[in-house]
Amino acid sequence: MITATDIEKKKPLAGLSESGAYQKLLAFASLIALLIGFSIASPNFMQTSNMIAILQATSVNGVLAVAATLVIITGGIDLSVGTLMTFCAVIAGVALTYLGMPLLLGVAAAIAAGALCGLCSGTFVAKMKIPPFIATLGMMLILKGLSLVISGTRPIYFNDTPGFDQISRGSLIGEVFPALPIPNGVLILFLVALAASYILGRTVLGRYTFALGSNEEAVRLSGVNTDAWKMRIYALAGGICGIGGILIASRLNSAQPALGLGYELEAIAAVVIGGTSLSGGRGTILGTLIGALIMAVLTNGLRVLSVAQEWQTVVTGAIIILAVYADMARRKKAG
Amino acid sequence: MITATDIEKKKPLAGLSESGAYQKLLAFASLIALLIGFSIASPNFMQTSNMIAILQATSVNGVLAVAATLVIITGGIDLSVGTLMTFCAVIAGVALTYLGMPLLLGVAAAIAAGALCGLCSGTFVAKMKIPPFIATLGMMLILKGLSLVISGTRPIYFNDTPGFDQISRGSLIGEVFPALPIPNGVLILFLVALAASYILGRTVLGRYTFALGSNEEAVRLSGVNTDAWKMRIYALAGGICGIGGILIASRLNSAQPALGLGYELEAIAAVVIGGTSLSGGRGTILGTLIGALIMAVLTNGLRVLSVAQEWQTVVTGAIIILAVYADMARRKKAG
Amino acid sequence: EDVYIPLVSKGFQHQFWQAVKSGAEQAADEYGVTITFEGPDNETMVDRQIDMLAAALANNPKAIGFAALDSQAAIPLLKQANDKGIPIIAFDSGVDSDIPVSTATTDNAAAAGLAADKMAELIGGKGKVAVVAHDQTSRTGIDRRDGFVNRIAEKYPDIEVVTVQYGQGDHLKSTEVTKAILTANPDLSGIFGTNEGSAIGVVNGVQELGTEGLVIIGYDSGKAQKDAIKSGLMAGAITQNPVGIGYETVKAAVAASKGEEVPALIDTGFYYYDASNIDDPEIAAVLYD
Amino acid sequence: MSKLVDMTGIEKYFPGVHALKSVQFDLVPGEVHALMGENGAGKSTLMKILSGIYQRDGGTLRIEGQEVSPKTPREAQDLGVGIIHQELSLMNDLNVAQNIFIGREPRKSFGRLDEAALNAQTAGIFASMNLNLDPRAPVGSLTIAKQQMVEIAKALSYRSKVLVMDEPTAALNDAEIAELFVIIRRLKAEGVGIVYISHKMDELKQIADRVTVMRDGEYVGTVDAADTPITRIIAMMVGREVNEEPLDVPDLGDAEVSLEVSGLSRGKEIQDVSFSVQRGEILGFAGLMGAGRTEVARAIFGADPRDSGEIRVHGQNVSVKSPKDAVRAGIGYLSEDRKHFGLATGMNVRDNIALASMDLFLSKGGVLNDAGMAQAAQSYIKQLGIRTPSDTQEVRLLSGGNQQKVVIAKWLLRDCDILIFDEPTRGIDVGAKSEIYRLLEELAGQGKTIIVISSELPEIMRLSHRIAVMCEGRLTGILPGGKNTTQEDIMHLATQRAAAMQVTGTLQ
Ligand SMILES: Nc1ncnc2c1ncn2[C@@H]1O[C@H](COP(=O)(O)OP(=O)(O)OP(=O)(O)O)[C@@H](O)[C@H]1O
Ligand SMILES: Nc1ncnc2c1ncn2[C@@H]1O[C@H](COP(=O)(O)OP(=O)(O)OP(=O)(O)O)[C@@H](O)[C@H]1O
Ligand SMILES: [Mg+2]
Ligand SMILES: [Mg+2]
Repeated sequence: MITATDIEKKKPLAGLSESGAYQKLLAFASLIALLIGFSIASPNFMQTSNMIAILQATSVNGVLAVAATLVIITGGIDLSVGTLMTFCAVIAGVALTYLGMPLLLGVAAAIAAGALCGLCSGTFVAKMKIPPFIATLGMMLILKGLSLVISGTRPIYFNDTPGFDQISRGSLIGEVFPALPIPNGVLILFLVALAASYILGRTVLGRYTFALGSNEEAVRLSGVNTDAWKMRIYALAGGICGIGGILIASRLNSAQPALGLGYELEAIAAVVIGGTSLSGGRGTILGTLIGALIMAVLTNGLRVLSVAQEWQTVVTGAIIILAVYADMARRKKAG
Repeated sequence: MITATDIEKKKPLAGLSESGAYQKLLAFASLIALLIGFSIASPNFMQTSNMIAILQATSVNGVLAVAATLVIITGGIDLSVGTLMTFCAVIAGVALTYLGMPLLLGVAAAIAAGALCGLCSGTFVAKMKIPPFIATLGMMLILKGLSLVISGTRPIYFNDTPGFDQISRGSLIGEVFPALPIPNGVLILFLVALAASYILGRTVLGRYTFALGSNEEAVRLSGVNTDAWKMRIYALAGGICGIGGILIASRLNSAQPALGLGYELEAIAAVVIGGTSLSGGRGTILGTLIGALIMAVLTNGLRVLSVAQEWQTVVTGAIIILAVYADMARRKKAG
Repeated sequence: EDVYIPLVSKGFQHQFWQAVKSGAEQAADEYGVTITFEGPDNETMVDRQIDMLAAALANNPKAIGFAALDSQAAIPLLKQANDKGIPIIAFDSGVDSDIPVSTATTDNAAAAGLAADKMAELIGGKGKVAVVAHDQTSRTGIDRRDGFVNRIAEKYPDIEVVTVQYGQGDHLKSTEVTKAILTANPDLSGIFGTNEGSAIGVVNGVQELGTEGLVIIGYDSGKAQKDAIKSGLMAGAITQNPVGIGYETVKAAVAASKGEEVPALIDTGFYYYDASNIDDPEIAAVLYD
Repeated sequence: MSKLVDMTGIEKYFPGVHALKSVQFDLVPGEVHALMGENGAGKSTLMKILSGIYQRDGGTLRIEGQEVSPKTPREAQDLGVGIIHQELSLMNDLNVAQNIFIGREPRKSFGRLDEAALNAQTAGIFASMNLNLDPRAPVGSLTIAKQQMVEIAKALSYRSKVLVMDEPTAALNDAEIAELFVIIRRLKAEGVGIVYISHKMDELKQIADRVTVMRDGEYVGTVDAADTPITRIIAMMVGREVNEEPLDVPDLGDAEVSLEVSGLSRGKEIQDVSFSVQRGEILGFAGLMGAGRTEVARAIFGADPRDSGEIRVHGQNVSVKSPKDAVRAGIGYLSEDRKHFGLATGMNVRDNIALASMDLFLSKGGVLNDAGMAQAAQSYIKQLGIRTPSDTQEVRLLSGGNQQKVVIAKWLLRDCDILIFDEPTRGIDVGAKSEIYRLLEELAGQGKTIIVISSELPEIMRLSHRIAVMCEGRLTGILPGGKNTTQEDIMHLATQRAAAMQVTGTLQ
């Protein structure tokens, strides 16, 4: 009676290809279609330098979207990713420029600050039972204000920290393969995505992330300390936002304390376009990356085409809807 | 054996007091606490003119929050309320100023445009099965762009439409009771809230709004055309945003085409602070009104206290979290 | 008695507004008055600014400084202030009304025109240029864009403005916008960035793409922009006198609150600065970090 | 007599599952036609095709002679087919009356609701069902049994010609089942055709006219209920004989007391409950619906807070504040409501089985040993006969009974010393049921402590070494297991209400 088919078949990294490589390949199709469309429309689009520019443009939003994916899979939502990123950038600025810490320590401080703030959100959600929307909306405002307070409402420059701007702008890959000067920021995004994928697919933390989003009460009644795990997931997401803060600070070679509002919607949009369900329990990092790329290609392509700003917005909105619709329709067909 | 106890007892307006007057009274407590706190902190706070300023500030956000409440109770979310409001304001501007329509016709056109856009979102969600977050995010962008396109990226002024600014600024109440010059905008908010409450509590549409959010599949299995009803609810919400558009246009005596981004989060925050669950199935209009008032009182009070702007943001975030926490704790105690 | 003067501005977090604020605080110290300085998150939030004005009125101020996002929208409240005998000082851009007793402002259109002249001069009177603007609908955004574009159209027939794109004054977005513009127009000769965030974004984008020989003209100051000018990345920039605007506004407000006569228009001026004159005392005084 | 429903050659495929293989089924007016089969045999799927929820992939469906293909539940309703679903499908935020009349609310002009008529009509239906329930009670606050009654009331309100009941009695107690049978007989007399799905074999003789048996998605045969012995029907279902061994109460002597509960109280639901269980013992908990058995179990497990009471495990006082503490102390609890409290339905079988035992599969740095999890899952799939295409199938796609087995597997894997099973065989077929009985006895034999809560008296009597009986939150007595205790003894204790309670009467 038992059908022990493919016990031996290794399950691939769940985070990356949970719901079947096939489907992800299909989600990929919207991205390819956009790339082809823009290439035809403008000869300037398909240049190496522009492709790298698109990847570079994906890096910050991609990292934030990865953070948001984790929280969304638990069935929550994180509106604070954008201002938390800024807050961490400011912390890095304070640590490196004002306190003169060594580079690595300053970076670590920023990431730790991110994880700590994530832990706060997680505590609000898990222990105080505040709906994630409100908890992270509150955090978004608090962090926005604190960034201004701590920085004295002025940008903090990293001129005294040589090499800081190389974190995002330098290119280790380019040093090895000069033809492919992919900036480190992009490399970091992929490393973060790989790590998050691994955590989601292969570790207890990841398994509980999905389980919490699927049925939190059932998990609790299985003797799991759901509150503690949820807090860990939010802290992890916060730490990833900290990496995002480092990336943006390094790219701008300064911590801009007023930035970050509105980034949360873009990040969440990337997550949802990537096929992660806002009701929790399912989602993939690969999908999120594709979602972030779709957004970046769209924005870049329309700008390269010099479409009037107001029409850029209209077209972006329409294509987001269409991309998700196409994905839905294909999934339905795929069963 | 049947105990048909007080079947005859009239149920109060469900939308307004669904989950018990007691609980709502408790949610009210945060608002009162804020009012008392600010009155003690600043003698200037409790002036009639300031109270009216607070109400006036609530009117637009309140109307949008009412619209968002309807959609949220179905288990959806509406990110387009802000830009839809602007779009409707622009439509009113085009109708009244450019086409020279009579006042009432122009107002009707704006509301109809809102309902139509709501219907579009509803169609995306119900028929094309696009997640509400994406469908309304797309609409938000489309409408933002279209507002700029239609208006030629310029404000449209209503100087040729005498009386238009009185829709929001005038005071019918003030004419009757000169001591209470409550602006019409506030009156309209209350009328909209009453109507929405009635619809939620007493009509089929309202019943299905709750039912859809509670268990859509069960409703469908009961033979209800869930898609059609969902589209109607989104259309209704859109129409209400249209009213919001008239209110803001009249208040500014102009249609400002770039306005509206960021308003959606404030509206949704008011809804959630008011106790409506983002997972759908439960919520009240009264709660939303209280939520919107809490936000307005908070913003105004901190300004009157001359708190530094960066700290205003921090305190607002903290108080939003605290207000919802207090509400949660009280509810838990109330059982 | 405590003299309270609220300033309701168009923005808050941007360095330009922070410089206005510091000028205002300087004057407040000198004249011994209390001020508050507030502005919405971005320049589209017309109604939020009105709410701020309403809250300011509640505190019974002696005078109000006001930088209107939209003059018309504010008129009822301005009337209310007028009825209460509270003088209004407009700053940054004027208010279309005779209520303000004084206006401390820069002519943004003329300043952007100067940027166009400098651009034309530096690229040799011909070629393609682009504009990275900060806002499509706000008064400052429109004036600077149109001031630049119109001057080019009027005076330099061989120069073409190939595109105007918007980065919301967000450094990162402006960077991406710049890169897209350069991708689409590899033969570009110059870019004008209409505020600090836009200008820095242009510099960033050019740096990241490694484009050379491009003339960048910026607007406002700030440390990054000053560094870019000193290092030659940026040819030069227009600066207004934000500190002066803030200072003059409060000064006029204090005078008006005492019933003294104030000038109807206080032109705080604008300057073009580049590596050659950036350290001149006259210029250095109006720059901020 | 003309046939109401005639299904022939019905085929249905799901990804990876051939759920129905040329199945036939027919129904005449005024009969109760029982549909029997093991978990996952395809009963629910067949009925979902009849009621327009699924579309068939092959075969013909005739209703009153007309070939039809209902595409939506609405179309099926219009054809006269009503269904009570196996899984509750109610709107928890709405009240009882609103649920029953969803889609058919009495209206006034302009889409206004006539709430008074709605409540009155609902009260009428309840009266005809002899059911005591407030039409305005929110459904989410009702017990599962009450919710099931609401589902039944809803189906009745359609006045269908064909009424499908998919395990309507799974959550009901004997008294309620008796009431339901009265209703069914009345409907029968009115000429309604009823399809009746149940795993409770004793109900067949009471109510069914004909029995159709399915196995593995195939049609096995249709027999007359009155003349066919139950054993033969069971043999048709499982393809072999199932022998019920009688209960053999072991003498535990002075075996260690592994769980001792004293003075457990919480509000009105639990009032001063004390008992103890020995190592190797199976303690049954009997009582009427709402007696508070589930509440006691949840309180012991730390799922709900308690006002007072001590819990001692192996003589040690343990502080159980959350399920985590309970599991750490070696207590496992299998909830009666698998959908809400037992399963992460969006996850696969493997993860669900491992959910309570992740620490067994941990290697360095929190990395999971997926191969180990797969192996464990596979072994339980085999041991419990869970019907699933693979251990990576999502649990929500399994049949109800197989879902229940997944929950059981979860707790078996956890290997707790003390296991509380709340309605462990709800929705489980006879074959699997006796497997589970054997399993529980085996576990007890291995020295585990077992508490079984069940609303089926035969099950309690079949399993329990001792029987604890509850009534309205109080433990009214503990009876010895075995032949000497009769159903009457249990019912006597189960209805021993406190004096004060008898006066107030109506409990809701
Ligand atoms: N939507 C679906 N997708 C995939 N497989 C399904 C789906 N629905 C049912 N199945 C499978 O079809 C088979 C028949 O399921 P069905 O629910 O009809 O069984 P059942 O006879 O009602 O069992 P039970 O007594 O446990 O309720 C099972 O193997 C089940 O896993
Ligand atoms: N979710 C709930 N909300 C409100 N009251 C509840 C809820 N669940 C149970 N109750 C009430 O608690 C009491 C005990 O119910 P419990 O479920 O423990 O009984 P039980 O003996 O396990 O019966 P059952 O056979 O229904 O499982 C009853 O009065 C019941 O109505
Ligand atoms: Mg079934
Ligand atoms: Mg129970």
